[in-house]
Amino acid sequence: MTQPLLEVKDLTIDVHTPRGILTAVSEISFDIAPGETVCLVGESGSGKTIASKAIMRLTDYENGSIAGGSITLGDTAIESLPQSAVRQLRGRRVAMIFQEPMAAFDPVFTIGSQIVETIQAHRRGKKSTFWKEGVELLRRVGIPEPELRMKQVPGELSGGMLQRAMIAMALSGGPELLIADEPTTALDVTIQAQILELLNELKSSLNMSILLITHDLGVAAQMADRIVVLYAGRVAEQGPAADVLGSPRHPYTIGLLNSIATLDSKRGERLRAIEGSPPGLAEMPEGCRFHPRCAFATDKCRESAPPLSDQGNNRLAACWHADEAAAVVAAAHTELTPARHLSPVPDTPPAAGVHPATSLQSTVSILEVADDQVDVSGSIPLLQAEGLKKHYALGGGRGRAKRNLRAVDGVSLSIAEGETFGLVGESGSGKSTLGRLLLQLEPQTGGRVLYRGDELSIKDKNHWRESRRDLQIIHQDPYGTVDPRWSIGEIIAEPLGVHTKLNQAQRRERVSELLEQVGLNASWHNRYPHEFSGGQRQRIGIARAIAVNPKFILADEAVSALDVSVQAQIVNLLQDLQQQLGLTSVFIAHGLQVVRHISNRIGVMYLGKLVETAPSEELFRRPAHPYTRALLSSIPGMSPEARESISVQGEIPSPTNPPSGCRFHTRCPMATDLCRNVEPAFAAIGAQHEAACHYPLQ
Amino acid sequence: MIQAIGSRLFSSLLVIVGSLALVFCIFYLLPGDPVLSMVDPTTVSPEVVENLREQLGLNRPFHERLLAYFGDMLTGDFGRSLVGSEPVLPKILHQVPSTLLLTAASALVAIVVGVTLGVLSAVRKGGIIDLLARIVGLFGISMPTFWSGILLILIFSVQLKWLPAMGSDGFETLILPALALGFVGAGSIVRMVRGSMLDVLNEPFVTTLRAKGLRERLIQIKHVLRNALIPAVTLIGMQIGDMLAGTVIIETVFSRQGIGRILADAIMAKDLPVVQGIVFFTAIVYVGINLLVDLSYAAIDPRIRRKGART
Amino acid sequence: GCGSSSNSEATAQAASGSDTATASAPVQGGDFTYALATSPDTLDPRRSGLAVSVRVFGALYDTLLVRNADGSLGPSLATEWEQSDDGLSYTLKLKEGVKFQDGTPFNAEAVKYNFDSIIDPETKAANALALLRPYKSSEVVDEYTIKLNLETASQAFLGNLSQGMLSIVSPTAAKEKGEDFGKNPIGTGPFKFVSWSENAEIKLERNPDYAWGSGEAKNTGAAYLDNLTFKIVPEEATRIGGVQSGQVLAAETVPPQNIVALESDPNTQLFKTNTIGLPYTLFFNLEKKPWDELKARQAVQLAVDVDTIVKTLYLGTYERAWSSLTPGILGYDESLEGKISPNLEKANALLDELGWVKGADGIREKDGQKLTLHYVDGSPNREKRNDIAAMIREQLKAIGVETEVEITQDIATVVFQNWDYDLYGNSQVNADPNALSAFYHSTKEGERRTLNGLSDPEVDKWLEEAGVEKDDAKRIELYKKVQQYISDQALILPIYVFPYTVAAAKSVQGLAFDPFGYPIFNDVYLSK
Amino acid sequence: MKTSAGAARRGAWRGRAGLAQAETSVRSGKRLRFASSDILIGLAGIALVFLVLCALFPSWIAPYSPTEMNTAAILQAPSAAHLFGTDYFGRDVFSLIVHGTRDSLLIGASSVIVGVLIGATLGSVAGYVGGRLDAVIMRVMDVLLTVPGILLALTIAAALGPGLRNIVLAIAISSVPGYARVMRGQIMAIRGRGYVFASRAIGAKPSFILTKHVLPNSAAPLLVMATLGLGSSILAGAGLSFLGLGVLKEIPDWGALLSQGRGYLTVAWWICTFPGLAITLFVLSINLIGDRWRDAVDPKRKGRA
Ligand SMILES: Nc1ncnc2c1ncn2[C@@H]1O[C@H](COP(=O)(O)OP(=O)(O)OP(=O)(O)O)[C@@H](O)[C@H]1O
Ligand SMILES: Nc1ncnc2c1ncn2[C@@H]1O[C@H](COP(=O)(O)OP(=O)(O)OP(=O)(O)O)[C@@H](O)[C@H]1O
Ligand SMILES: [Mg+2]
Ligand SMILES: [Mg+2]
Repeated sequence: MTQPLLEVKDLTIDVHTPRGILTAVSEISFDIAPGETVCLVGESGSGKTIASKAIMRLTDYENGSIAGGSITLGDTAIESLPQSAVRQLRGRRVAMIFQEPMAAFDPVFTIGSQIVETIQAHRRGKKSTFWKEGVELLRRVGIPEPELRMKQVPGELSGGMLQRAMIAMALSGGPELLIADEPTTALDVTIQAQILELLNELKSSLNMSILLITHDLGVAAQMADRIVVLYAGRVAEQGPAADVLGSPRHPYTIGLLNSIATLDSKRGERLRAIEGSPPGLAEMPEGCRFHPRCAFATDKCRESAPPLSDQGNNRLAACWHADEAAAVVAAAHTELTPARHLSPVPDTPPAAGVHPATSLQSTVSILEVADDQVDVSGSIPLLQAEGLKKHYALGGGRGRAKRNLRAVDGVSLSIAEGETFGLVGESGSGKSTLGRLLLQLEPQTGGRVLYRGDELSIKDKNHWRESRRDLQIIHQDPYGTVDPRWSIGEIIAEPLGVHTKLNQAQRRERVSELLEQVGLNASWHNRYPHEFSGGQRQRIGIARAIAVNPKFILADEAVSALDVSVQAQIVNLLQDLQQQLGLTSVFIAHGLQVVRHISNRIGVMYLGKLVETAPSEELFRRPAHPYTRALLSSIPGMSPEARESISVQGEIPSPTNPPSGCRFHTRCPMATDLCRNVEPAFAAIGAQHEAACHYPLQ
Repeated sequence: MIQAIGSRLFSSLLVIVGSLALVFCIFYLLPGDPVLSMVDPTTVSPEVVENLREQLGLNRPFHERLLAYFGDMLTGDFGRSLVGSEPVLPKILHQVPSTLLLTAASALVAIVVGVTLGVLSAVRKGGIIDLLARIVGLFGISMPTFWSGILLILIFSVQLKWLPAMGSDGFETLILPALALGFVGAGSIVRMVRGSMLDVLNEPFVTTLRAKGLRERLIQIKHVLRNALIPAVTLIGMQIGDMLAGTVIIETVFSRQGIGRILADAIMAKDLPVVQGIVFFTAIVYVGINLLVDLSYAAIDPRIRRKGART
Repeated sequence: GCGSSSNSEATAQAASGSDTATASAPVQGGDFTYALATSPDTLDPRRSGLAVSVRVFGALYDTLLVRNADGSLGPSLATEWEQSDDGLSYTLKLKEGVKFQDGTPFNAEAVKYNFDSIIDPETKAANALALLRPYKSSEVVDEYTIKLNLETASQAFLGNLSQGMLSIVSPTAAKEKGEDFGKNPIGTGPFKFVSWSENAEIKLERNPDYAWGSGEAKNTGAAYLDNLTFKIVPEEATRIGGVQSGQVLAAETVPPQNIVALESDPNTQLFKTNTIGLPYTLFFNLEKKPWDELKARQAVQLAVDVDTIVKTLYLGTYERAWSSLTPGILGYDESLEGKISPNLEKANALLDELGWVKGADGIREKDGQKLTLHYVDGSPNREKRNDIAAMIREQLKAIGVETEVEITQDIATVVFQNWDYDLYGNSQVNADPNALSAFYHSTKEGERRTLNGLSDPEVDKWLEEAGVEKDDAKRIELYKKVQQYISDQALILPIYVFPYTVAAAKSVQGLAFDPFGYPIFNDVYLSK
Repeated sequence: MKTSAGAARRGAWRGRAGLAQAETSVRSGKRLRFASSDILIGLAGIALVFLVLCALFPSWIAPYSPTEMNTAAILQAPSAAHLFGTDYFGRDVFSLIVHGTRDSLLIGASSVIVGVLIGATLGSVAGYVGGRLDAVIMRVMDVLLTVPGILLALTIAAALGPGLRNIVLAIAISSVPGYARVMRGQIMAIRGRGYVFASRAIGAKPSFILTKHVLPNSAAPLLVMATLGLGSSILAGAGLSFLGLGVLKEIPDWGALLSQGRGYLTVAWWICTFPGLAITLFVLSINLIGDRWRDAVDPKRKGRA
């Protein structure tokens, strides 16, 4: 092996908190060769960010300190350099880009001045030359009209554009190493695909090394040469990407891979989630930190921490039972098609009797799903939308002309009883608005909503209030949607108070029942939301939604804010509940795989319009609308061939001024004059398959 | 844009008219009348008093007086003082510069001291400097101004003989009162600036700036302070308003000219025209301060400046 | 005379000032700054209601007569005067060659204009009008002779012509400026008006033409000072601090505690002049029960230890008052001095007699009513008058009287409109004992009540007689009767005689005061 | 007047607050902990407890009667017999201060309570109902802000007669616009919170949402502001005393003591210095504790000193 560019050895980082000194990262080691992409993966809180910040000693500013180990860049020992010397490296030899591009720029300075100031920090020269350099950099990362963008402030650019600008700024010092901390997590899949492509292109043209941090194994699969898996501040496993993903040796890696719904996992099948949630810094378990969640755990695991040991083939893993785990995977793989890129693998050791409960659960995890096709024709649909429109008046302030933002612009839709309808589309396409309109949580501008054939309207107060009993919602944000001052018992009982006449004791009983139903301890009803993790809070939200036995549930990005392993748990829970309670639901998500996994039928939205609906499998197998196809090909981790089939450029236009004709024509590689001028009808192109395209793909 | 300015002017006007009407009503409802405080009641006979009332138009009914007042005002006539019988407008205008000067100087003290201490204390959070700066700030907001004013006089005028104790002519006479008054505002500003500096220091973009290799000082002053000033500007505006009101006491202590003192005297003498004149003036200053605050937002924060142009 | 009054202590300090004065001859030139505690309301004497204005009038204007230190009247703009036999008119000879600062000649027309305008309602004259009463009209006998006609005879009238509020203003300027004359005053005095910036300072400059001094000041010609500036400094500490730091050369109304301290300060000198007129007096409201009863009032009279109050609060710098008049005024009754001494036993006995019985809380009650005394005082704490109230409240507790002290800005309403008080304090600077009339003579329906609300025909008769009596001895007799009556009836509690105090830098020479306590600036010069 | 700019500002910052919330609880410790800041809070607490004791049981603490005028011992410097010396009546300054605590705290507390009640009600109505009513209420608040507080105080005192009650009212009324503004902003922010939306989606009635969700969650910042208001009310009271608007009570409050004693600063510094220190001590402690409280309530600032 060549001399690595960066070598991190036994790095331990302490953070100083009001509650004392905690160790956020313990003895992690990895290295990056020139021109190599290394991915740091792991769930939230596993120490990815802090480890990457330590490389530039940025932890010093955030109550962190390097308590042990070494960081060597080329032949500079960074861990012992004085800050002034580290500053010379920052931005020049090592640059960094961040997750939320909007938050990573100073909001009050122009993009240009922020780029110029970066160059000025390391080079002497005329400001005007630097400015020109900045323009070139913006052009280099694919920003249209760079001269104009230089003069704009961050608030005037879209997220994707800002991330490009951030990359441009990072490139300005000509760094050898680019650290990218979840650079695409906040972006849409289509934009994510563009950014990842850009990074790959830059890496090969500039021979940069990249340390990419992500929790998305799909991204890692697509980008990484090597992968380092972190769990609770320790390295669980590392090795070449294909090997780690293809034949994981650490039970945690296996669990992660199982947790994600992939394109070819069986629809409706339970995801094999890792039970429990990652430990907090203050409550690290003894021994192997993964043991409480590990099916392979033995007393040895509970007592002593496994060292990161050589597993051959350039691979390292920290597990006493790596061989057993690998064997299980290998056994499973032989039964599966090798073409799979990311594949779920069994997580249960063959040795029976270790965890009877877990293994039992896993083996019966395939639910008896009714036939894919829910019959829509015969009976009255549960919920129907007819030509729904929602226009928000913008800039209605003094002295400025009012404009309409067409959030939803003529959507007709019907959802049959028992059906799960998935809704996908880029951010801003109007999914949430449509959801709110279906539930009549706000008045529509046009069209109407029918519930069991009756018109439902927010204006008819009494009927509306009664209807809340049947129509419920699970919110995206598990933190913001529970009142922090209410105990969870009160939170869950809130709908009971509104819709039932239960007395105190009955309510209490019902709450206990619900808590158990969503997998929480029934005795916790007196606790407050802040005592719960995100996943647990989402369970509380679910319990509240099902408290009065609704007929219909809207789940708006109900799992998007959660960690992969927890996400899998919640998806499972939702599926279980749907089965048990016979719920009809609309499931909004931006993770296409999850939607596919859970829905019978999927609708694709673009700029306020439904562009395609089809049964799940059908949609994924034969997407008819170019936009659908583009979305599908943007999914990271897809084989490269699939990805290249269609890729959309640019970003979603403003809904205040949607393009004429087919709204997608501005980004559609197949657009014709017809598309530009005539809006295509939303027409059936197969059984239960409709699309709004002049040239539907077959 | 023009429409925006127009409606803003309109609402300001509304506030000014509202305050004048309020003052008028309060005075109307007050027991007693100014005439009694204009003469020595032990020696002056009731007819004289009646006569004075007649002369001053105090006998007319409420609506007539109100209409007459606003009518006169439209023509630029603010009436005459009941006590000295001189025209109100020149009387007030004569005093305004001194009060404005004091307010401005105090604001300067408050902003310079407050922002400096706030920044120091935020960037040295947890250290001795932080502690000292905060305590200094707290003392600012916990000492009555007349007390700190007298202390300043005793120390700097009587003992050290460095600065004059009174008067409103020249720069030297401005120093002590501006210190006494500005110190109070500084106290609040320290807290605000410190708090919002700390908030901004927690913002992710600060990490970006560090990752770019910028000097810490540059980050703190150019980026963090500028962002931290955005919420602080409102408070500073309000503080300036409070300082304007605080001149009532400080002008008395330091025996300065100014509308604060006139106001106090005029209220005691129930000299309505003068009080109204002053309220009119303070209302304009408040409106002006609000305007300044908004302008400084725009100066600090381009997001506001460009809002009109954005989609 | 040199103006330092015959009143005891003032001389001590002031004299030390004049010692140096004799040592060096007056120096021409210099700027004198004099800090006033409050601001004049207007510089038009006809319309002013404040004593502080009069301090400035002295420099700007002259009066027709002056009051000498011994209480007699002396010539000023009027050189001779004569009363008609019926007492209904006076004929005054006026000084010739006097010019107003705007060049207008001073003559009988000018005097006539002045007095007529005071009684003209248009002028809105207040205190001046009260002083001029019972003036009816004037006749210009010749250029320098004027005859003043009165409605009724008045012995006080002539004396009032020496009061600053009846200073003579320039008719030309007064007519021309109208309401604005108060801000552009023109008189015949030794100083000319320069500017007035409100609440800050009033600037005067030397009137070089001045040559008609009354003799009140030794220097009858133009003033030694080039400029005279009055600064308005309401805050005590600042005012005194101003003298100590040298920012002003003199400051009036020195608080007692500072007098004590300044007396030992080598860099300052202290002037003190007791004023004459009515001392600071607390008046019982005779219309309020139970204070309409003599015994109740006497009980209070016996319970209040004025000596202690005055000594404690004024630290020996103020004299206590004994009578309804101050010493030094015509007719003052010395026999009242020391007549009353605190006697709690007797006071308690008196209240017992009236049937007021002490309750559990130590407060007396009768018929379910508590014995309360509603004590009203103005704000701010001028001359520590609020503190007097506090001490009296404490002292009256001992005889079971509960004192409710009300301190209010709005004396005009509470006292003079609603008459809602049991005890209220007032004082007046005046040179003539006739001042008693305004306080103790009964009033008719529609007229303003007096503070006591006294209505005793006997007192009325004495006051009326004394008002027109030409024989001073008889007048004295009558006023003594009135004073004794007031004391015996326990109508009032006289508290202190107000000394006008001024702290000045050592360089200030020749500063003197008239019997009213108003400063005389014409002799002032600044030693190098 | 400033609403448009204000809204923009708030909007710009709000986006991030949610994200920050989850993390800050752990993330914002201190690099260099300065323990004395905690000692300071402790001292402030002790001081407050002591002052409250003084207010409740003054005669237990004060060695002399506050009204007793020992005219034989006036203007005595601090000594063992008179810890803080005596005033010009011969009263014991320490006992005066101890006994004056009750009224001082009362002025502070009652004016804050009145101000908060009125301000919070107006602010809530304005914020919750919005629209025209909001505009009207806020314009009226602007008018109140524009009319100088002293004018209000003087006129209230003049109209209602002097007395503690009116001083309190005067201070309370001039503090109303501040409270109203904060409450309005708070209500408008809370109204947009997820849990309010969630409650609405459940079908809860607006009145229920207002009383159970919006008001309780809006209250915290107002309460913190009110604590800080305690101190400024006492200062305002002192200012009114200075202007001669105070009340002459048997037992003066600190502001009155300070203002009465200020003329003696050069000859008997103790008369007004100690009441001044008492005010400073109280305001200082209340602010220290209020700040700490605010940090505790404000999720953005949790764990920060
Ligand atoms: N400055 C700090 N003070 C206290 N704790 C911290 C600090 N920085 C990080 N931590 C804690 O250290 C742990 C690791 O944090 P880190 O941000 O590195 O996680 P991450 O893997 O990047 O997670 P995410 O996916 O959420 O970004 C977390 O538990 C975090 O709360
Ligand atoms: N209350 C509102 N007022 C004005 N505009 C709104 C409002 N709610 C949504 N919009 C706008 O309507 C459009 C659609 O928003 P919506 O939230 O429905 O999109 P979405 O598909 O759910 O996006 P995301 O994936 O980001 O949640 C967006 O441009 C959004 O800015
Ligand atoms: Mg992270
Ligand atoms: Mg959405």
